[in-house]
Amino acid sequence: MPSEEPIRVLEAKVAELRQMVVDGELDLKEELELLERKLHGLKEKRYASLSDWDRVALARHTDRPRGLRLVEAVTESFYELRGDRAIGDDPALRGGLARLGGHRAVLLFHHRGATAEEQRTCRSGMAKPQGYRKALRLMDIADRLRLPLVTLVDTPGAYPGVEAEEQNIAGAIAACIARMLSMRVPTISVIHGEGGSGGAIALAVADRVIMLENATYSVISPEGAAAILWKDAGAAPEAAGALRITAPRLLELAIADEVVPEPLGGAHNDPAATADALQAVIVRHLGELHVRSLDERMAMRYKRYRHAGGSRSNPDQG
Amino acid sequence: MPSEEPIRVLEAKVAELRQMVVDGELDLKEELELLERKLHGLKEKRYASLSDWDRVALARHTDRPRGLRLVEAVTESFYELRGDRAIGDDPALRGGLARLGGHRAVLLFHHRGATAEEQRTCRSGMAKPQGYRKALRLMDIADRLRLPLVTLVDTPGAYPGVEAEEQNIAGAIAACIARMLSMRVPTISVIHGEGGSGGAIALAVADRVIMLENATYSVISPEGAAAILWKDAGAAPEAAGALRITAPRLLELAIADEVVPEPLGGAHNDPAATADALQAVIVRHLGELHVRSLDERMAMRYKRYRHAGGSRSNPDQG
Amino acid sequence: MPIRRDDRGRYVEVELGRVEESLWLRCTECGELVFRRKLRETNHICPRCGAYFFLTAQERIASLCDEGSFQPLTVGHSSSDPLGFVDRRPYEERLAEAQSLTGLRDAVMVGRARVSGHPVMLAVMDFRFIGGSMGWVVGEEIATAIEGAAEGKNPFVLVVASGGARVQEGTVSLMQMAKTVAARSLLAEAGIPFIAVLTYPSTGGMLASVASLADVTVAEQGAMIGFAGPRVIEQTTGERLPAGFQTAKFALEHGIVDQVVTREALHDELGRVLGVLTEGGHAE
Amino acid sequence: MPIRRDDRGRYVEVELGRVEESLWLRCTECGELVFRRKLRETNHICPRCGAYFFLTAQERIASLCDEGSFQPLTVGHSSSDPLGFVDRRPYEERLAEAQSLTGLRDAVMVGRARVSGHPVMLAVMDFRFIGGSMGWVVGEEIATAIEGAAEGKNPFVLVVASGGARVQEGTVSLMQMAKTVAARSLLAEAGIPFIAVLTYPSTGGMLASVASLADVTVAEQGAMIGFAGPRVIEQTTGERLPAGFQTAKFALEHGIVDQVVTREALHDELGRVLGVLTEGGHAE
Ligand SMILES: [Zn+2]
Ligand SMILES: [Zn+2]
Repeated sequence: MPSEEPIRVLEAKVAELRQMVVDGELDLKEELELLERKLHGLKEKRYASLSDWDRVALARHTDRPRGLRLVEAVTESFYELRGDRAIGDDPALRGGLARLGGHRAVLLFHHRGATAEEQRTCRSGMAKPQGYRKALRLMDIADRLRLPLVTLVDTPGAYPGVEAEEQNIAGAIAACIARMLSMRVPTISVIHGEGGSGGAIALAVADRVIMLENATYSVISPEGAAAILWKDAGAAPEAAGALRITAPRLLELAIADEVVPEPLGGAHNDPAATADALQAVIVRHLGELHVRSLDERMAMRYKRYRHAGGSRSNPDQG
Repeated sequence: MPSEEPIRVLEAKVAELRQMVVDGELDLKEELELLERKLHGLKEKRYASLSDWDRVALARHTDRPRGLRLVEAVTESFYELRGDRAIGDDPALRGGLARLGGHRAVLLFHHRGATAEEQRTCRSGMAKPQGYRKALRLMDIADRLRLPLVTLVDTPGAYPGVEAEEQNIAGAIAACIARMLSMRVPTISVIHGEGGSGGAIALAVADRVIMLENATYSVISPEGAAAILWKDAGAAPEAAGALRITAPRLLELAIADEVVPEPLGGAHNDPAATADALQAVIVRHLGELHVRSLDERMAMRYKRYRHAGGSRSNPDQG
Repeated sequence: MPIRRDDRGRYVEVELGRVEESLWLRCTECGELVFRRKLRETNHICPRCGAYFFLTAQERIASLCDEGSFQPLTVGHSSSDPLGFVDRRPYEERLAEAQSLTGLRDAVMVGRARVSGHPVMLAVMDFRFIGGSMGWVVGEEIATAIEGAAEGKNPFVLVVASGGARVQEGTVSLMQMAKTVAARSLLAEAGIPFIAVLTYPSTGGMLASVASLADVTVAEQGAMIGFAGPRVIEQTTGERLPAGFQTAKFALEHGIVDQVVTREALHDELGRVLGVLTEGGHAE
Repeated sequence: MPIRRDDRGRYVEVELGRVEESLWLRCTECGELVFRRKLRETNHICPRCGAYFFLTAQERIASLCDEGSFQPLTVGHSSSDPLGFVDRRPYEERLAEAQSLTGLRDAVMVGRARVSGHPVMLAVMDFRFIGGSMGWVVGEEIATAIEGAAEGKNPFVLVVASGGARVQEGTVSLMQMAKTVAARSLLAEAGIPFIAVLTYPSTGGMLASVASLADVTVAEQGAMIGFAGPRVIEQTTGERLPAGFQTAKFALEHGIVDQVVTREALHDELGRVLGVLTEGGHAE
């Protein structure tokens, strides 16, 4: 996001100045306050008018809170469960038992990796069939132990590889979608980074779909759409707008139920506040879902996805 | 079974004689009738007093009707389903949709292979994890489509191999046992050859367990028990008796519900009659199970396996 | 409509417009110019080299169903453009063009039919219609067909010819994966069989949803079956694709489909499945 | 009771009788003679090389449970010989010998206990008792413990140390696989957690039944986890076994267990699992 540059420069200058004041070198309090107000104003102006393409950049920001780090911030305790009991364990799609705002839950989340080495083994959050089959196992555990299921979605997409095809990645994703629809416990999906296509929806067919303000959820990356439809890689920003993949747009389309505002400038500017806000929203929705009966929740979920994308008139019904 | 030899010799002689009579070379009708009666008597005497070890040999007899050939004889039509949707397809454990005495059913069976080449690819009926996971998939189909499940068991055991361990063969077998216990449709298992240990019980936890007269069902092969407990490979016949692995013994122990008599000398002497008898017994049990309610069947099955092996007094209850 | 793989695993299309105008089609496998009428007789298999050309929905229905038995469902959704999408051209234009090319409202035809005498509910996709991609209309029509199958107690047969999700409908198209899978649960609840026929191509979001959840899955010889496109795999992973990757045989060997059958055998194959599943006898 | 793998993947046992009489144990890994009392302090880990010696059921209970919290269930089945089995010696003699050696009725101890303050139902197997094999009594006691866990709404913790089925009970021992799995369904119905701890060894019919069906599966370092014994695999298939075959790490890498922990950490690990699963908060 190059347009953040002037803000970053001013921020650095203000920080320098603040240090001078602290160190007692200069009495510049008034000037400092003025500058800080100006900076805040600049930020508000800048971030109030984020383009869809800006949000794509924020969703992919390297410092954005994600994966295990986000899980640790959102939960009081987390016990990881590993393996699909058939092929192996996928570090790109993880999960376990968690306590979250006092609630017990089963958690599933994509993990892109914090270090370069980890990003390689996690394939930047592109999960393999064993990841999705581990997810199926944990969904069974959630239903068996009557624990609500919370998923944190952040993936460029499922892993496209020869072995993944051999092990039927498509079937594993389809099975996850079917299993999420048949869950008997309350289910909440939080799309907080990139919600990339089939790899994302496999974990996002829930009673409530919550998005962080600068998260995206899309059938294809803007770059992919630009290449295929515009035949021009440079059209990615335009594609990002046309595809309506950002949280505010998806709220309008009723694909997201709620958008959680991010700290000024994006979640990476205040990961702790982001985690707190996320936890509060999850807990609120869990509370709302807990008071509903099983039948009511199952019927609502069925109806929601049976009519996903809205209903339309049949102008030429035959 | 070496003690079949004299019978085989006499059989051959009688056949020669019969041919001479047919060809009109000699008028030996009376002598022939006499000999045939003698042969039948010999057989009856021989097979009426089969030892457990004799039955082990019959269960393993190379000409015994098994696998796909048996399925084709028992069913009116069979449509094979393949693959576990994750790793591959196991030719050693097969299954599909079938019609059997007018009943629709899902069928599962071990297949050892008819030719030497097929026996190699089928590992003589020792199934791999993908075989048991295909079985799980077909059990789901049976429940979904309300088709009773019929399994035909004939395996030396699950395949012991490095890859099988890597792919969690133990977990796959455990999952089959659990799934068979949770089936909502009527389930019938027919142990018709060797019922070898975990590889067999994975498909044999049913409402009704039927055994062919000369089939075996055992936690270990007699040879294995001889080696481990007797420290003497020659003790296998003794072990076969001590382990009580034959159909009549398992009927006494209430592990089998019914023993289907075989043609004189074993199933291989009349595969068609064997198949007819098997089909009739399966159809009768299906009929008996169909009139019972779901709850009744589930409760009966639970009780049966919860108390498997009988109840015993607690002489020293504390 | 010849479309075949080249030796790098990519696909070659012959321009539809010109082909439509022509009396002949050029086989991209062997180069033979084949008389159109002849192709219809051979079920759109090249008479020289045996290559499979994909079928239009209408051709597929003619090839699979008992003659004259297909009765379209009067679902009639059309022209769904939930995003008001425009790339180099408005999506509405592309839709209109595809409709005029195919004579279809969208990439699927649904209706009741008989196959070897067995009544079924049928949904047949058409690759000509924006790559057989699944947008709102396709999702809705498949879901409606499934509902009809569950109500009428007829087996549901889905013939897949789809490149995946309809990109021009953005995340709405993604939701159709959930929609069709949700509808599929009605069949399970009612104990109604679901048979999928995977043809060229069965990929992306279509394969990663309802198409992978059938009770019986038959692949047509010549099918392409996979989640990610060969080019995406090569570009993302740098892996070399093995020979026969994502073919019907590959899917069978990896336990992904139950059977592979030739186009000529498909009608009888479905008859066999339906026969063992539905004809007479005692169901529980 | 030192028991370790040699480099061919086989197992070496030191004669139990002599070891019992001795003040010292010889570590089969490093040859060190270790004072018995010292071993108890180190949780039966060789103080020189870190090798794990297996624990008796009593030692395991002392190591895992809050002090003095273990209350045995009064199940009290003993001396089950359903076949009247005799090989070179009567099975009854072997049973009596194992009972006298171990002070146990059979190869499992079941009871209520507390782990890090959490009440649990516990079943702990003992490898000394005919290889920790599962016959009628073991099956019955595990099933009874599970019933108690479901009734009392306590998590069920199963510590596996078993070579598999009890051969001397023939097909009756095979039935215990079905029995324990049947009982396991009660936990699922009641929403009660099931935690399995796999130690040395967790093999054969025990692993192929209830032991593979836990919600959470923790492997102790030094565990052996597998269906078939290494010798059987080599003899049947002619395959060479890879390094580290059937170790806890192998099981973790192949997705078969959730975690691998040291013996020292096991008590706290169970406390963590039980804490996240059961303490306070809202359950549905
Ligand atoms: Zn050609
Ligand atoms: Zn040592």
